[in-house]
This record gives sequence, structure tokens and C-alpha cells, in this order.
Amino acid sequence: MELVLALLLAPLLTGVVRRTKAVVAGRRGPPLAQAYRDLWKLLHKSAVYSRTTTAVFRAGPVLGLACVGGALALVPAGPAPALASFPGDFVLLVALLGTARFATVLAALDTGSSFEGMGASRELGFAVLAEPALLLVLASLAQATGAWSLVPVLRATPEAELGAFALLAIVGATLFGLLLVENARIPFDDPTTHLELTMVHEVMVLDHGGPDLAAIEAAAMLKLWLFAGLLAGVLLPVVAPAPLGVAVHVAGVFAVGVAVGGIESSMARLRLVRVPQILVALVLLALLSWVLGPELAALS
Amino acid sequence: MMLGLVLLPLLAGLAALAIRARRLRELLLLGTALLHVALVAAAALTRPAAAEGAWLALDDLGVLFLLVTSVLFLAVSFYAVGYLRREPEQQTDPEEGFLFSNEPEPTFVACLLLFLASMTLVTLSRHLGLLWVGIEATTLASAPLVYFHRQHRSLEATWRYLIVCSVGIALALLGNLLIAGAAGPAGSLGLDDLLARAPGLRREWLEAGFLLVLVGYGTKMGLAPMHGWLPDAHGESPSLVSALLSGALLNCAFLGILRVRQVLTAAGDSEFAAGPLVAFGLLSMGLAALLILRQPDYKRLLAYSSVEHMGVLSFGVGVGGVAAFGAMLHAVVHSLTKAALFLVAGNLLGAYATKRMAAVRGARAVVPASAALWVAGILALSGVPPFGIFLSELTILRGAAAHDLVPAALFLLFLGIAFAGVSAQALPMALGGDAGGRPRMREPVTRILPPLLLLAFALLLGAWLPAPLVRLVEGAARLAGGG
Amino acid sequence: MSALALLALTVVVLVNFRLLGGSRMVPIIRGGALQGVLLAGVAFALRFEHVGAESAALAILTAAIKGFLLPGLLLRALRQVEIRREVEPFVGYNLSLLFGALALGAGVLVSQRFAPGEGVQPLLASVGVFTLLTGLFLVVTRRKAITQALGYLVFENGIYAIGLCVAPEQPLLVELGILLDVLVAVFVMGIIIFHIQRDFSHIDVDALETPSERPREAGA
Amino acid sequence: MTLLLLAVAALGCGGLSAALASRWPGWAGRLGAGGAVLGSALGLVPVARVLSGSEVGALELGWAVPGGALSLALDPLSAFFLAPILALTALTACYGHGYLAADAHPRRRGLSWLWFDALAASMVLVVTARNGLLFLVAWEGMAVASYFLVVHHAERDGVLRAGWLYLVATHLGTAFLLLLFARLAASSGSFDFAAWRAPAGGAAALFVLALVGFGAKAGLAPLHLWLPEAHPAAPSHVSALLSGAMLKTGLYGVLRMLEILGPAPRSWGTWLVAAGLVSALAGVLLALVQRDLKRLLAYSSVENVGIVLAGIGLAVWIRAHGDSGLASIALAGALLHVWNHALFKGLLFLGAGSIGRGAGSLDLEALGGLLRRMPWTGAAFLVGAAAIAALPPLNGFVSEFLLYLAALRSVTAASLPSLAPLAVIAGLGLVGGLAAATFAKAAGIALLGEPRSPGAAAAREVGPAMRFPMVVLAAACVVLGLAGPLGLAAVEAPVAHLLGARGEAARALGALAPTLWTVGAVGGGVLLAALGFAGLRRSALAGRSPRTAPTWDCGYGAPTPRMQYTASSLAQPLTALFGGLVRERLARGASGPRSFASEPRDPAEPPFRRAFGAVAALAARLAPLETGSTHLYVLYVVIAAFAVLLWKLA
Repeated sequence: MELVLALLLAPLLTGVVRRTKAVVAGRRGPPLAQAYRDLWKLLHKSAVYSRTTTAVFRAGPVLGLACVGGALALVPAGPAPALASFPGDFVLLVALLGTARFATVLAALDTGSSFEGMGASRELGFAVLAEPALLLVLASLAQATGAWSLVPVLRATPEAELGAFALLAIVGATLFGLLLVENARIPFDDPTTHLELTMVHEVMVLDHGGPDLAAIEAAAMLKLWLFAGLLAGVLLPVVAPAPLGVAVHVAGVFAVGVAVGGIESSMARLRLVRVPQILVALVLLALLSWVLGPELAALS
Repeated sequence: MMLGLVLLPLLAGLAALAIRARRLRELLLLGTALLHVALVAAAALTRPAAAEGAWLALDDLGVLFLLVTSVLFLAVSFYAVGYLRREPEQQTDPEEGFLFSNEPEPTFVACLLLFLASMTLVTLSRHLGLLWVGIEATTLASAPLVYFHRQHRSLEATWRYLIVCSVGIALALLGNLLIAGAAGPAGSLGLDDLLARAPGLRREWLEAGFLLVLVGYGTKMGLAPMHGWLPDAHGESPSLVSALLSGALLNCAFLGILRVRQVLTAAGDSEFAAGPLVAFGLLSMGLAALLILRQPDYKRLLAYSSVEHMGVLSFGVGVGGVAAFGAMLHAVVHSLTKAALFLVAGNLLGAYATKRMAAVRGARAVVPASAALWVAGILALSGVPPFGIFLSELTILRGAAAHDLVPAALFLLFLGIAFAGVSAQALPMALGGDAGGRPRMREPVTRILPPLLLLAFALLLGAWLPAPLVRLVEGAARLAGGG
Repeated sequence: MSALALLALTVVVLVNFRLLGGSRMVPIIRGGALQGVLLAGVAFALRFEHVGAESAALAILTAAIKGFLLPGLLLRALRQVEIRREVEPFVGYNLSLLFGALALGAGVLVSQRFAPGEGVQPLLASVGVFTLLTGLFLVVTRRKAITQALGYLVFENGIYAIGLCVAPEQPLLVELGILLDVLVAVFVMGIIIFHIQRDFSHIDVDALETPSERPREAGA
Repeated sequence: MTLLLLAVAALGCGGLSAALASRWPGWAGRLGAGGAVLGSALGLVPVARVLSGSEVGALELGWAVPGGALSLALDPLSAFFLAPILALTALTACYGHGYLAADAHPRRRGLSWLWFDALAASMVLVVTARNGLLFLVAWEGMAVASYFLVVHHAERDGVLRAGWLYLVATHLGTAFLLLLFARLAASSGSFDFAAWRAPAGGAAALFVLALVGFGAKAGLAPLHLWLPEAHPAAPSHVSALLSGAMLKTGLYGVLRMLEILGPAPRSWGTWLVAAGLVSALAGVLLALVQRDLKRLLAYSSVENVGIVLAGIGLAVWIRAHGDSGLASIALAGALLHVWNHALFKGLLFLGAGSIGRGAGSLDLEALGGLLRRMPWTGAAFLVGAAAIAALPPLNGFVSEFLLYLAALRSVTAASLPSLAPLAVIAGLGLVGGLAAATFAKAAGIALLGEPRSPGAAAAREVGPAMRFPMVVLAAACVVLGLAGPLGLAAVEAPVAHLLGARGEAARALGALAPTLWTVGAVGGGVLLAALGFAGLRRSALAGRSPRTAPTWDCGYGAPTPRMQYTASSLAQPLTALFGGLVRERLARGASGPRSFASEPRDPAEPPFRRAFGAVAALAARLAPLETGSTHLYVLYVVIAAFAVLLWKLA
């Protein structure tokens, strides 16, 4: 269910984020559906492949998109269950994101250019800390709600006491931080910059063009939707049955989009050296949520 | 029968002095060796009962060591025939380059035979005084053997060997006299009546006597810190002599200590001997292991390894019980392995004319058979399983681990250090890369067969112990280990 | 203990001090010989009363060998070597004498400690121990090979004396064996001294350019 | 059981005949490799039977050695460890036949095959021995055989030293085992495993001895120093067998000891988890900074051994809390990881060997662009790298998934304090990320981009005999990845045997089957989707013909291979994060060129070097004892006499 929603509405979410940034900056900003047109344009362009590249370069974007799709299949959309749900499925989710990253890094290294190598090196640097943080956060959620699969975890209606609220605050903050890191948003990486030296994610896809670039853009959008969906699932208690609940969930996702737009326009990019420190902070937050989980549950 | 065993080599030795023709002398040497082995085997199987109080008799301990000694002597004499035939009269010293000649052959062969006679006397004697005379005779017989190469270094080694061992053995004489005194004025040194009257002996003199005998014969056996003479004697003497010295002589010295330990056990005081034996054992192993680390010369390395393995023997007998069985087995297997290694060291010295391990490389290409035997021997010495030493050391460990772990842990630590020291320098000699342009040399059968047979026998003892041998070793262990 | 034996033992003690103090070779060798003869005499006196003729006869044979044969051997070796004096031994002569006194004290102490059984003269035991320690001291501190051989001989005498008081009579064969061994030992030492002299024209055991002092390469 | 004996016999004759035929290298190779493959095939039959649940008779023969007995038995645990040993033996033998064909020393080939078959035979005996003495004989035999294989290229510098370091490290490790076995034999009177019981008090001391002894062989963290020296020195097919199979005998030893020493208390579990995670983290961090491909793989073996040990520790920890159903999941994960590691580590080492043979060097800074020049090796190496980085569609992920699941469910079970599982989840997460970075570096730098040296530029694909085993191993990785429950079925027998709870284990593992099928399905789905998108892209590009041009790289005029990112620069952000792993030398020449060089530094090495230095210093201080002056030696004799008299009589 989330997969279908994402395929349809993900470009819209990116549009919302861009629109929020424009409005905050006092501009009208591009039309909301601009992302759809970009994808359509790219799909119909030809591609230029570098001579040094091999099949890995061509497989990168395609595998990346497939993996993010697979990950989305595991996430529930509010009340609606996910396509596949089993104990420990969020471990598979994190691992699929890892596979996508592995494919993108290899594709970048295949071009043999120094910029793409730099992007790959930074991406690996960030991933080493981001992955365990995401894993720990989802695990602490599972520990707090006593379930092992994403669907029951996100559907569990946290009681409104003080303890549960505090736990949700910590988990929400960590998830939001991870969203910014994984999707290369402002404080960690600038998606719109043109100076290669400052890029991380964008510089890895420098040499891709035409349909490959379309696949990469789509994968990025779906990933944004995935994280926003997770965040919405955690924060919004599931109150209503299917149709209404899903609508609330979608609204939540767009709210997260607006929040991302707000953050992006209010902060500048951090120096590259500072990023690992923030990541370590995120990991510690995840550990904190883990340790505090039982006490907070006992408190409420 | 017993006297015959001693007289045969004695007379052959004297005869060898008279014979001028080399071929006849070689025949005499080989013949005596073969006859001696045959006699010993016959004696071991039939085990003729000796009259009570007889001076020469065969018990389990004596038979075991005599068997090893005569088998070793046969192998060495077979090797000696090839060695003497190829040894030039006049040769230059590899280390310092001066010319020197060798000892005349008749005296060398005669001394070899006298050496065998004295060792046989030691293993057969049931009288402590006679045992002392035998051991002193071994020293005197082997002094000219060490001095085969007439040059100053072996002369100095011989002098040291003679003086240190004679002083040591004199101390043992003092010990023997004290033991005799322990039985009062009418005391005699006959083993049988000492055993009979053991409980009545004056305990303090008996113990003082044992300690002096332990230090005296320990000097001859090469236990640290009295081992000073051993590396020089083995380093400078021809390899076949060091094979006999390490293989047979050290065991005979150990036999002396075990005989007195028998008296102590009969007097119900065997625990007294355990402490010093274990102490000397561990001290020898530790000191030898550390000295091995810095030893550039491979013959001296093997000598220090002998000191270490004598330490293992002493430790095993000291611990007693199963470890005593391990110690007796270790005495046999170590003699075989060490003798084989010394013979192979002789081959390497012949091929490379240097005793420094750093200068010997790529023996695999120059003398392949000796190189293979050398690697197998070094691994066997370090207690690698298929060979017997692993089995004996594990049995000793099993006995030691029954009490407390600290001595067993020290035992393993010293073996480990020695293994690291030996393998670091000895294995590259054979497996190392460039052979320095040396052509591949022809290796005569007389140089390869003896060490090969000895190592094969050690390998056999590691994998399959024949039943009669097990009974023999058990009997010896019961006598030695203060059972 | 007849007065004669007592006299003999005191002379042995004096000879010990002579050995420790003297630097010239010839008197030392003669001193050693005298000591051998005296101890054999004491043995003869002791045994004659108790046991019987043939072991007493043995004592005479010992006296003959230790008194004349062995010293003659050493003197012959000495003549070939043309060395007359023991030059700067490891321990000075005065210090050696001091050691001699200490050794005598130790001898007396040991003989008391071991409280020898009846019929054994404590004096014989203490003289035995003293001679033994003197012999060892000579072997350890003197440079010349001949003095070391003599030291071994004196050490042997000491043990012989202790043997006398501890286990007076021994079977003939063993006594003979021990004697024979000592004889051959000194004989071989004599030959080797001859070879040392031939190769080195000196008989300093210490300066034989010992193998282990050769310049050592770097460790393993 | 007779088939197993036949297998050992086949290995023996194969080796001996190869040694005898060393004068004709061609025949020696065929005989040796043939013997190995035949032996493995024969051995695998009883293994399969035991793993599928049926019993195989034990062998009990007398052995004329005190305390020894030729007793072999094939229980599920032995069979489980025997499977990867035999499979890898066959595959590496096939690879070795091709690899040694072009070796520089044809005359040494016979001997090398003798030692190869001896190694395989001794590993088979180690895993099936039921008598302590036989186990030790096989154990040391394995060490000696692998020593001779490691020093095959003795003339290359550093190989003999690496061989010596290996021999001494194994020997010291075995010293601990000797002490352990002697102690057990002394307290229970015999060397047979069946008779051994943990003595009342000393079980903890024995466990530490076992952990150190077997850990040294398995390459556990502080004791791993010999591994990165020995494996690169050995010929590639040998290092594949060493890393893939021989390290497992250490893990087998730990499991066998846990079985013998009876129910393990909780503290042992924590010890194992701590040791495992430390080893995993140290291994992967050191692998990350390596420049030599084989050293990188050797360190990664340290990491995977750590993961398996952590899994075993977790199982012990949970079982000590009484929940043997959950413990069986953790143990299943650990054991499955043993198989998976055997597969992808063997594949990666064979791949490294082919790269070394094809491109002439193993230094990552001199490789590049090999996927285009060596397609088969490149593809297989890529699959291996993805598998070892535990990425979903492949087998590496399945075993780590089981470990995560066990850790997770043991946390959510309210009764358990959550330190160990938390450590496992956080540790595995961090190690997983680092492993992905390490192998992205290894595969990316070696296979992709421009060749950085003429050797790499002129690389040629290796022969079919070397390609076939790599392809088989890669296929096995994919199959075990997609069809998880296949591995689960194989693991059920040993897990039930070890935990002794046949019912609960079967029920817990049974419940897991559908989960693993879904994991496989999602993985398969992702692959199919990728193929679908690729088809979509081809149809989109059908009209327009895509052009090829040099890499755009923001308009660089003349990009050169030197401009590419190198291995150490790729790992630089991480080495900066985890300080102390790399010794960096920045040459600030006032006038001359400034240069920056970094080489990996193993923090575990200094303590060992100091220890050996102390022993050498002690030996040096003893040297004057050997002055060679007669007087001193006589003095020593006299002093010894007085000392012992005073000691015992005063």
C-alpha cells in the first residue's frame, strides 16, 4: 500500500519541499508537479556512457531504484498493512538501503573520476554511522512496543502519558536527523549545489544521464517518501480505519515535507568535519531511547 | 653372559689399537657393534636371572638404556666407517683457516669401543662403586674422541670436559661414600643389600649422599647450571661422537642418579628426591631455552637442546607416576632423535664447511636428503605429533597436570621458547632460498641410512608402541619414578 | 688413634697450606705426593688393626701410585713445558691462605654437624673436608693446567680421607677401580698438557682463545 | 563411517602418489588434485546423511599408545563443520591444479600436493576425532602441513619469516590446548571425549584455556597476528582453504569444549560476545586500512570469526536464561555464518589469487579496471564482495539476519536484562557498515575505473580450471541467499545436538522458515524489479542510440588514472574517524616535494613485540653465563652442590 502511494505521490512530496523553501524565501517557486515533468523529460532523452564504465555503471541506478522499492514494500501506510511483514523486517529494510548505497558507490567508482570517488568516499563515511543509528532506533521502538515487525510497531497506539510522549520525541528527533542524512538534505549535504567539492550524494551521480538519471531521481524521491512515511507512522497515532487513516497518514507525510523545507531554508550546510560528530550524536540518541525505553514505559 | 657384554668391546678396543690395516679395523668395529646388539637383544629377551648380590645384572632400567646405547652405537659405527674413509689426513679449519691433522685412526676406533665397554659396564653394574668406576671410565674413554680434530679449540673443549666432569664425578664418589657410611661401618655399596637394608640406613647421610650424587652425575648429564662443558664438547667433537655423547652417555649418567633414587625409595623417602629433580629439571629447561635463542652455531644449538631435554627427563622423574613413564619413553626417543640430528648436522657441516646457521641456506637444493632429514629431525625434536617426543612430553604433562598447573605451565612455556628459538634458525637452513651457487652434492648411503633409520624408529615409537617395549618402560618407570 | 696417624694428619694440613701459598710448581707437586703417601699411611694404620692384610696391602699400593707414579708423571710434563712458576692466578696467594683457614673451620664444623659414628676420628673427617675444599679451590683459581690437574689430585685425596672415616673398608675391586681411574685421569691430563704446550707454548687454560668468546654475531 | 575412512585414504594416497611423481610435475598435479576431489566427494556422502538426520556408526579401534584410541565419530556438529572443509578442499584443489600449472617451481609441485592432501586429511580427522590424543595429533599435523604450504614460495623475502611466525603462533596456541587436555585427562583418567567431565571447581579456568587455545587457531582478535602474515604468503588456493576451512576448526573446538564442559553459565556467554565483538570490530577496522588485497581478506576473516563467536556467545547467554528456542535461532545464525563465510571468503581468496596471477600485483594502488579485462574473475569477486558485506539478496545477509532476530527477540522478552543483545545489535550494525565500506573499496578500486599500472592494464583472464570453482562458489552464495530455509534445514541437526533440546529447536527453526522465504522473496523481487527497470530503460533508449565518450567529470581536459581515488584516500574519512589505525608520514620538505604516505598499523602488535623483546633481553642478560672459562664452570658445579645441600638439609 505504501509502495503504491509512494509511486504516485513521491514527486509531489519533493515539489512540496521545494515550494516550502521558495515560499519561505519569498519566491513563488516552481509548480508542484515540476518533478513529474523532470522525470518525464529525462525518460525521453538519450544517454552518454563513459568508455571506462562497465555493466556495473548501468546496473547502479536500476538496482538502487529496485532496492528502495523493495524497502517501501515493508512499510505500512498508517492503518493499511505493508506488502510483506514478518519479524525483523526492518533489519531487511536497513539492509536494502545498504544494497542501494553499495550499488550507487560502485557505479560512481566505475567512472574513474576523482569527483565521483570523493562522493563515494564521503557516502561510505556517513553510512558507517547512519546505518547502526537507524537500526537501533527501530529496534528501540520494537523493544518499547514489544513487537518485532514494522506493521504492529507503527500501528501500536502509544498511550498519551508523559513517558511514551518523551520516548516518541527522542525517536522522532533521531528519525528526522537520519532522514536529513540519508536523503542528502541541507545540514548534511546540499542537493541543489553546483560546486562538486561540496557535494556528497549529487556528485556520485555526476556522470549519469537520460533514463539512468531518471531512475536515480525517482529513487531519491521514493527514499524521501519512505523516511517521511516512517516518521509519520511513528508520530501519528492510528485513529481511524482504512480510507480516513491513510489520508491522515498522507497528510502527515506532507507535513514532514514542509518541515524538511523549513529546516533547509533556515540552516546552512555544516562543515564536512562536523557531520560525523552529529552522526555520533544521533547514534547516542538512539542508544538513549533504547536504554530509557523500559524506564519510560514503566513511568507511564 | 653379563661379563661377556662388557669384555667384548673392551677386548675389541685393545685389539683395534694393534691393527694397522684400515679395512680390518672397520670390520672389527662393525662386527663388535653387531655382536653387541645381538647379545643385548638376547639378554633382553631371555633376561637371565642374576644371583643375589652379583656385581653385574640386568634389570628393566638397565636393559632399556643398554638397548638404546647399543642400537645407537651400531648406527654411529656404520656412519663412522664412511666418515673415517672420507676424512682427509690434513685439512684446513673452516672457522680460522689454519691447517690441522686428525687423531690417528686406531686410537679413535679403540676409544670408541672402550667408550661402549664403559657404558655397558655402567648399565649392568649392581654396585654403586662399580657404577662410579664405569662413569669415570666413560669420561676418560670419550676425552680422546672429543679431541679427534687436533686443533686448539677441540683441545680446549676436551680439557674443559675432562676437568669439569672429573670434579663432578668426584663429588658423586663422595656421595657414594656417604651412602655406604649411612649403613654404619659394615656398609657396602652393593645395590641389592643396600635395598634390603634401606629402612635401617641413617636417613640424613642417605639424603646428603643422594644430593651429592645428583649434582655429581648431574654434571655428567648436563643439567644446568653444571652444563658448561656440554656445548663446547659437542660443538668441537666430530658429529658422530656428539651423537654418542648426547644419545647414550647422558642417559647413563641419568641411570646413576636413578639407582640412588631406588635406594631412597626403598628407604621410604622417595618424596625427598622429587623436589630437587623438578627444580633442576625446570632450571635446565629454562636456562637452555633462553640460551638457545642467541645461539648462532647449529651444533651448539643441538647441545643446548640436549641440556633442555635432560631437564625434561629430570622433571618427568621428579613428578613421578605417569610422568615417570613419559620420562623413560622420552629418554629413549630423545636419544634416537638427537643422535640422528647430530649425524645430519655432520652431513651439513661436510657440505657447507661452516657451523654458523646464518651461512647455511638452500640445503634443499645442495644436499636434499640431509635437508629433508634435518627438517624432520628439527620438527621431531620440537614435539610435533607423529614423532615420539610429542607422546612422551604429553604423558609427562599429563602426570604434571594432575597436581597443580604452575609447573606444567612453566614446562610448556620453556618448550615453547626453545621451539621458537630452534625453528627460527634451523628451518631456514633447509628451506631457505638461494644455495649460494653450490652444486648438488652426492650423498653416500653411509651418511644417510643411519640417521634415516634412527628417525624412522623415533617415528615408529610415536605412532605404535610394541607391547614388550611398553612393559619394559613401565618396569623402568616403576623403578625410577619412586613408584 | 695412634699418635703417628695424628702427626700425619697435621702434616697433611700443613701441606694444604703450602699448596695454597706456594707459587712454584715443583714444591706443589711434591706436596701433593707427600699428602697422598701420608693419607695412605693413615689408611694402612687404620686397617691394619681392624680388618686384615690384603686391604692394608692395597693401602701401600695406593701410597706407591699417589706418592711416586703420578707426581713423576706431572714432573715429566713439567720438564717438557719449561714452565716453573704460576704467574698471577685469579686469586692472590695471601687471599688463598685466608680461604685455607676458612676451609679448615668449615671442615671442623661439618665433621661436628654430621656427628660421625663411633670409631671415626672427627679429626680425619675435618682434614678430609679441608683437603677437598683446597683441591677445589686450586682447580677453580689457578691458571696453569698442571696446577689444575694437581688440584684434582688433592680433591681426590680429600675424598679418599672422608671415605676412610665414613666407610672404612671397601671391597678390593672397587678400591682398585677408583685408584685406577684416578691414575688414568691424571695420565690423560698429562698427555693433554703436553699437547697444549706443543700448540700454544704456554699452559694458561684461560687464554686458550675459548670458542664461546669468539666475536658473537647479532643474536638469532 | 567406512566412506569417511575411504575419503581419508583417498586423500592420503593422492598426496603420497603426487609426492612420488614429483619428477613429472604434470602427473603430480593431476594425482594430487584428483585425490583431493575424490576424497572430498567420498566424504560428503556420510556428511549429507548425518545432516539429514540419520545416524552414522562410530569407529572404535585400539591404538598401541598410552591413553590413545583411534576413535572417530560423525555427529551432527562434526558433519556440519566437515561439509565446508570438504567442499572447499575439492574446489581449491581444482583451482590449485590450474594455479600451480604456471608456478615457478615445477619440481616442488609434488611435495606441495602431498602437504595439501595431508592438510585436508588432518582437518577431516580433527573434526571427527573423539579421543584427545588423536585430536592433538591431527591438530598439530594440520599446523605442520599448512606451514609447509605457506613456505611454498620460500625464496620470496618475508615468506619464511611469515611461515615461522605462523608455526610459533600455532604451537603456542596448542600449548594451551595441551594443558587443557592434560588437565581433563588427569581429572577423568582417560583421553576419550566421552569420559571427560568439567571438574567441579576449575570449569572457568578450563574454559579460558579453551577460548585462548582455539581462539589462537581461529584468529580471535588479540591472537590474530599470524593470520595477516601467513595467508598472503601462501599460494592463493592454500590461503583460500586456510581461511575458509582451517579457521573453522578453531570454532569447532570452542563448540566441542562448550558441549564437554556442560551447561555454560551466563558469564561465559558475555565473555564470548565481548571477545567476538572486539575481534569483529578490530578485524574490520584493520581490513579497511589495508592496501594488500590478501591482507585485507585475512583481516576480514578475523572479523567474521568474531561475528560467529559473538553469535555463539549470544546463544550461550540466552540459553543460560533458559529460553533454548530463542538460543537455537542465535546458534543457527552463528553456524550458518560459518558456512557462508567458508563460501564467500573462499571465493574472495580465489578471486584475489586470479587477480594476482592476471594483473601481476595484489597492491590495490596498482590495480583498477580489471572487471573489463577479467570479466569472469571480476564478476565472481563482485558477488563475493557483496555477499561478505551482508547485502540482502545474498547469503551473508541471511545469517546476520538470524543473529539480529535472535538479539532483537531476546531484548523484547521482558525477562532478560538487555546488555548483551544490545551490544550484538549495535556491534553487528557498526561492523556491517564498515564491512560494506571495506569491500566497496576492495571491489571498487580493484575492478572498476582506470587501471593504475601497466600490469593491470595488460591483465588477462585466468584459465578455465581457475574460473570454474569461482563461478560455483558465487552461484552457491546467490542460491543460499535467495533460498534461506535450505541453510536452515542443514543447521537444525547440529543446533539440536548442541542445545540438547531437540523439540524446542525444531519448533523455533520451523517457525522461522516462512520468514526466511519472505526475505528470499523480497530479495528476488528486488532483482526482478531491477531487470524490469533495465528492460524499461532499453525500450526508452531504443529510438536514441547512446554514444560513448570519455568520462565527463565536469569537463576535465585530460583525466589520467593517477587522478582517481586510491584505496587509502577512499578510506580516509573513516580512518580519521577511528584514529590510531594508520601510521601517516607527511614529508614537509622545505624545498623538495611534499609527500604523504600512510601504511596500516596493527595496534595488537606492540604488546606482543614487547613481550618477545623482554624474553630476548633476558636471554641476552644470560649470555655471559656462557663465558667459556673452565674455572667458572667448576665454580658453578660447586655452587650448585652447596646450594642444593643447604636447601634440602639445612
